[in-house]
Amino acid sequence: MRKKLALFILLGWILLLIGDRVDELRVYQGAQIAMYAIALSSIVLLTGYSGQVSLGNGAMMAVGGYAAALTLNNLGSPVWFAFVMAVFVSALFGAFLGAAAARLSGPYLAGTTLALAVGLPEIANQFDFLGGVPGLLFDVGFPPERLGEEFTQYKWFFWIATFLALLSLFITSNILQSRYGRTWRAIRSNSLAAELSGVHAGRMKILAFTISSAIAGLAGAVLAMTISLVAPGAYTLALSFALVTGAVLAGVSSLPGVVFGALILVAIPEVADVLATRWGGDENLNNYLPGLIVSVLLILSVIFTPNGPGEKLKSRHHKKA
Amino acid sequence: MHLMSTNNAALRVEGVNVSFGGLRALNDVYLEIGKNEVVGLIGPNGAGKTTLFNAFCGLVKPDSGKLFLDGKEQDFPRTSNLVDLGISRTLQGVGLFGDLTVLENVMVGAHHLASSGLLSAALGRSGKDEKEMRTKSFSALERVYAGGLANRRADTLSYPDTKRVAIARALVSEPKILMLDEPAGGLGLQDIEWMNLLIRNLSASMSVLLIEHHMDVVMSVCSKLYVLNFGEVIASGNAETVRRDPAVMAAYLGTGAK
Amino acid sequence: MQKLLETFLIGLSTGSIYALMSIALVLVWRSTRVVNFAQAGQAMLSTYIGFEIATRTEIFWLGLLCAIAAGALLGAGVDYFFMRVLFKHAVSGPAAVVAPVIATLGLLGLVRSIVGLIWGGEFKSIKAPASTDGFTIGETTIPFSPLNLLIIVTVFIILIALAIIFQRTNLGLSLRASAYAPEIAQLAGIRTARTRTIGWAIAGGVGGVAGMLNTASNFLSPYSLDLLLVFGFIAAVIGGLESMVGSVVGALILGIALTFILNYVGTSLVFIGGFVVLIVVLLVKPDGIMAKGRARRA
Amino acid sequence: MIRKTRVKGTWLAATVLAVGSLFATALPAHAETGVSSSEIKLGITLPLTGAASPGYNKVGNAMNAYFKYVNDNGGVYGRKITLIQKNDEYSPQLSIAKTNELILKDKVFALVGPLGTANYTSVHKSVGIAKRGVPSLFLNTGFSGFGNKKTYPTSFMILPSYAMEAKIIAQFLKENHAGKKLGIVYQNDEFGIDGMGAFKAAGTKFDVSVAYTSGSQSAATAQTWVSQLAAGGAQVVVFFGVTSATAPLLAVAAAAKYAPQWILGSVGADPLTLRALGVPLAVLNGAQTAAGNPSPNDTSDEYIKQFQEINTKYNTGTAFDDYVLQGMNIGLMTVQALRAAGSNPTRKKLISVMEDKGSTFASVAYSPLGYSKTSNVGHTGYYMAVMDANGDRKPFGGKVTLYTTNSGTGPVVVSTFKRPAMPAKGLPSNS
Repeated sequence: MRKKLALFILLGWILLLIGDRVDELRVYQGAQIAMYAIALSSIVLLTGYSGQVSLGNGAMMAVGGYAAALTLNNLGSPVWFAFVMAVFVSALFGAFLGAAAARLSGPYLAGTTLALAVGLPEIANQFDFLGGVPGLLFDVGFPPERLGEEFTQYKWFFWIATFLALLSLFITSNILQSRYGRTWRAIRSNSLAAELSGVHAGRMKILAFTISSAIAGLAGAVLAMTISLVAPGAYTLALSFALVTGAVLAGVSSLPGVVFGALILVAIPEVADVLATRWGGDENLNNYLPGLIVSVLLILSVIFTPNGPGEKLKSRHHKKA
Repeated sequence: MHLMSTNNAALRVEGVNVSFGGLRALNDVYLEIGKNEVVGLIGPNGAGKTTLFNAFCGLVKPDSGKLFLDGKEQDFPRTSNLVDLGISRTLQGVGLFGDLTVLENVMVGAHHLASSGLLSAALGRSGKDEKEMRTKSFSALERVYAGGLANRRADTLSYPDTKRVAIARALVSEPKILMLDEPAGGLGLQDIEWMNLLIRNLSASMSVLLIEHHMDVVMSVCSKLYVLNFGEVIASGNAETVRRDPAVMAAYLGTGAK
Repeated sequence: MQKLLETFLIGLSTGSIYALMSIALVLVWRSTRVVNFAQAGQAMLSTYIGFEIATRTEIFWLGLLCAIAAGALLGAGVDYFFMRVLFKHAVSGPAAVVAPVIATLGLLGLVRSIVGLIWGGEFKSIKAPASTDGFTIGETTIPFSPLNLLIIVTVFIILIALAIIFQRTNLGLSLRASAYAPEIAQLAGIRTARTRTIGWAIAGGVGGVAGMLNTASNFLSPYSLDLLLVFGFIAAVIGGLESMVGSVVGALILGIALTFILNYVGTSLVFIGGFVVLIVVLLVKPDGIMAKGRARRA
Repeated sequence: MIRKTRVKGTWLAATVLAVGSLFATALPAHAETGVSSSEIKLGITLPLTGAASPGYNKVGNAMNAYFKYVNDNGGVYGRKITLIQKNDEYSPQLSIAKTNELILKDKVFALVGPLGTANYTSVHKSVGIAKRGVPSLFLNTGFSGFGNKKTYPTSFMILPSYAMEAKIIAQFLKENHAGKKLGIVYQNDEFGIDGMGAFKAAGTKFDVSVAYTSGSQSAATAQTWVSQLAAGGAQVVVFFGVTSATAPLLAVAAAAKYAPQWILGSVGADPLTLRALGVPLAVLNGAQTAAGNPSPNDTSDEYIKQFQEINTKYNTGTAFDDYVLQGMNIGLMTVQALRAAGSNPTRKKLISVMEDKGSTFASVAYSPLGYSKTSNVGHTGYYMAVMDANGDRKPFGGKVTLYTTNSGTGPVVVSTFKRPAMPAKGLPSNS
């Protein structure tokens, strides 16, 4: 455990160094990668470990984002408390959702969460205190002055996002490696046998939903921070789909993979942009090439390495052994 | 012809009735297992043996019936509470967790032994607990002579090996009553021999209830047999008594036979 | 009273379009055990093709026929070239549960991107095959129009046609048999794989109709059928996911319920309204309104 | 266990490598962002696709057409103008992402004509437009809040504010539709609320008011608007929303034979776009609307004539409508600002010339421009117009009566302002 902690601290330090040496766009993208990494880990925990398919993690993120913004704006609390509330409120939300979800399986759960992803952000349009379409501001403020004049807002976002990502990945990885992670995998594999081994499958599934939602809520607050607002438009169905895609590309059950998945999610639009420009910069090409690349990657990986590229590697090792 | 019931029997049920949509699967079934006793449950296919197991395990809800553990009356347990009551059960289809290692499989069985909660797990403070579970699980594997399999993925095991691991997983919770669903089913002669030995050894520290079709196994390890047919206990007693029972003969050779 | 009536009628018309989408989903689910999220994509591509034909020839019904044909071909193609490959590869491991869902999502994205590349993202509209002027009852004109009526009638005809196929033909028998007991059907000499592909084709054609009718009263864009998919799915779940009759009833209930929410509560609650209806049904009648006591555990 | 660690190691290495390579492509910064010896890079975010896109998606291309025309005629001090358009689908979140790209990646010199109220509010805050000192010229939105020079020191409006428009329409209602039952349909965000506030201040009372959520507009929702309006017996209906909402509103109302006097806000009233969305032009006949620019069909206007020529040559195949006109005009004003900033333009210089000389720029709209050291307000007035059966816009009462006002409590007055003449051939010379 000590070793792992040291590894995470080292990783954080390296990221800080990188953050100092690249331009602002990359720093901003770094913050986005961190945000996606958190969001993807919530799917890894829920789907990859406890075997519950959710297409609605975008909605859970929305809960976290709104909780954070409302806390910060209405209570005038310190920023860190807004993040804590994001985690707490979305965990609560996840517990409720999980209680309903524990009774559902497979397609029912997928569809229910899909409906949630479509419906939930729209609630913001109904209630004035949620700010409607323009949303609510979520302003974590400027970096402390002692960090210097050169220290930009985006670098500040990057620091916060990276710190939260490392923290949440550390905690998530601990949980997944503990008996909880093992139990979830057991339930996913054979829930009857797990129950006979004394596992409360229903309770454990709800717990998975709760934790996953808490993590997603944190990601939602980080997303809100990077764009300084929460709005229905920030938590769309497209976001939920992107997360599922990222999780599959990362290998649904691989926690280290989430960083890779997050990187891909941020990199694909970049790559598409370069390609689109090279192929003539047609407007439609610009708009739809990223989607095309993502879909093709998704389909290929589901067909050829459904459990992620990591899994393929692993099984190859096993065959050798 | 109820047997004399001893008050301190490890497990006793009376008057268990189960029906599925009007179809009676178990009818007024009774059964008793003494401490450190090996009891066999036999009968033709479809007689209701597994249904009875399921009723013990909360997978099927009996319409009526009484359950006594150590002489104390209990509600029929929920599946996930079985282990807490000191009952472990293996499944007919083995039911290992395919993509977990053998050791992890057994550790799931030790789940309820852990004392540390989510918070300490999250902070990486459950190491001691884990170590303890690992040690216990390993010794459970050793008990079924499967220590060498510990790091294999469960879905790479041979069939006889999966049976051992399944039993190890059931053992790790240190049950007072072990319920085995066809432990010898699908095994070769050598493995059956080994299974007999194992069951006898186990009975030194717990009561064992088993469903089995292999008469060799049943006759050599069970001190008492119950015979089910069409959901009713048609005979019970030691192997010899049961073997001579005309009702049993009829059930196996006559109309009830498959 | 008048508002009540018009809300009901428009709900009926909306619901009947949901019914088509939900039937398409149920057909695929029964034959393949996959909730086909790509159904929206297939319907969209078919509708774009129908749109091209309808715009060029100025004959809506020709466009509709082409959309049906395109949808059927597409459906069969997806099953034959995509799902078969998928099931050959993705069978075990932690992703086995999610693989089909995600594959169809990927397919949805793929079709969407292709449509976007070809037609762009602009809103298209088809000249409606019937007047959108509302009917006049006595003094007042209600928003319920001949087009709405035509939609209801068209869907009704298609439902009857499907009912005849399923109840009265050998093909229908094979379809039903393969859905309920594939092994036995196979033993009985039914070519289950081919039957399944036919099921996909029918679903595709029905989806094409849904897309065309939806577009007749609305715009068409690469995203315009997403909601139809979500509502179609909810309708299917209300019906129990297995039953075609159930899904139609579910769709009509949903269509009417949502129109009432729209007219009496507020526009932004429509989306969450669908979710609430779904949750209520799942809690009260977890196996759908047509269930006969089967447990909803996969 | 060992095996597992090795796999993890591979992952980690791959990730670090990938992160590294992504970051390694970073570019060094140069002197004035977006300006090289041969090029000035400008950027715009606007909805090219999606629910709100009809009409607006033409603005960028129209600007581009005008810039190409200028480039072919020597550019600005020898520099070509490049306009980078980014599609934000009218979603604030995407606007932020795309504006970030424009500023951080494409490194544009300035933003021109960014579109959408909610979008720009979020963008300004999130991207830190003011803090970065990025000039943001000719916002394509009339939200009066953007007129706050303190909050938006580097942003400049061009459209009269929605508040001004509402005040002018309120005056018009008082003068021409007194005593009738009034209804209003408005977009429920800053856009519509801005207008509603001004109506309230002007004392206009609506008997029926219908708010719709941006993005929710469709034939189905329009049916509910119409039932509410008809049920309330509204005889005059003001519409304050986007074109993609005007279209279903008019179509559904016509279908239901509900025909009040329509008064369409300037934003959602372009006849060509409405026709493209399936509204029969006849429905528009007699609709009244607030307008700032002459009708795009009025070739007797020197601006319109010149812009139409440019459109034919550089924007081939695109019908010349209000949006194209608006885009061209922004192009024209942008070039004037760039020229005024001199041969070595900097962001600071651009902002200061906007403040000093902006109010004298030539623009197609009839009303005066309000730029100064203390104001970033653009045009300040509207005239009322009526649509004919061809969707053409004719001044109400036969001739243009220009009303001017401000976004606050100022009165609505009839103005005699005479707009500057168009630069020769539409090419600004030194100013």
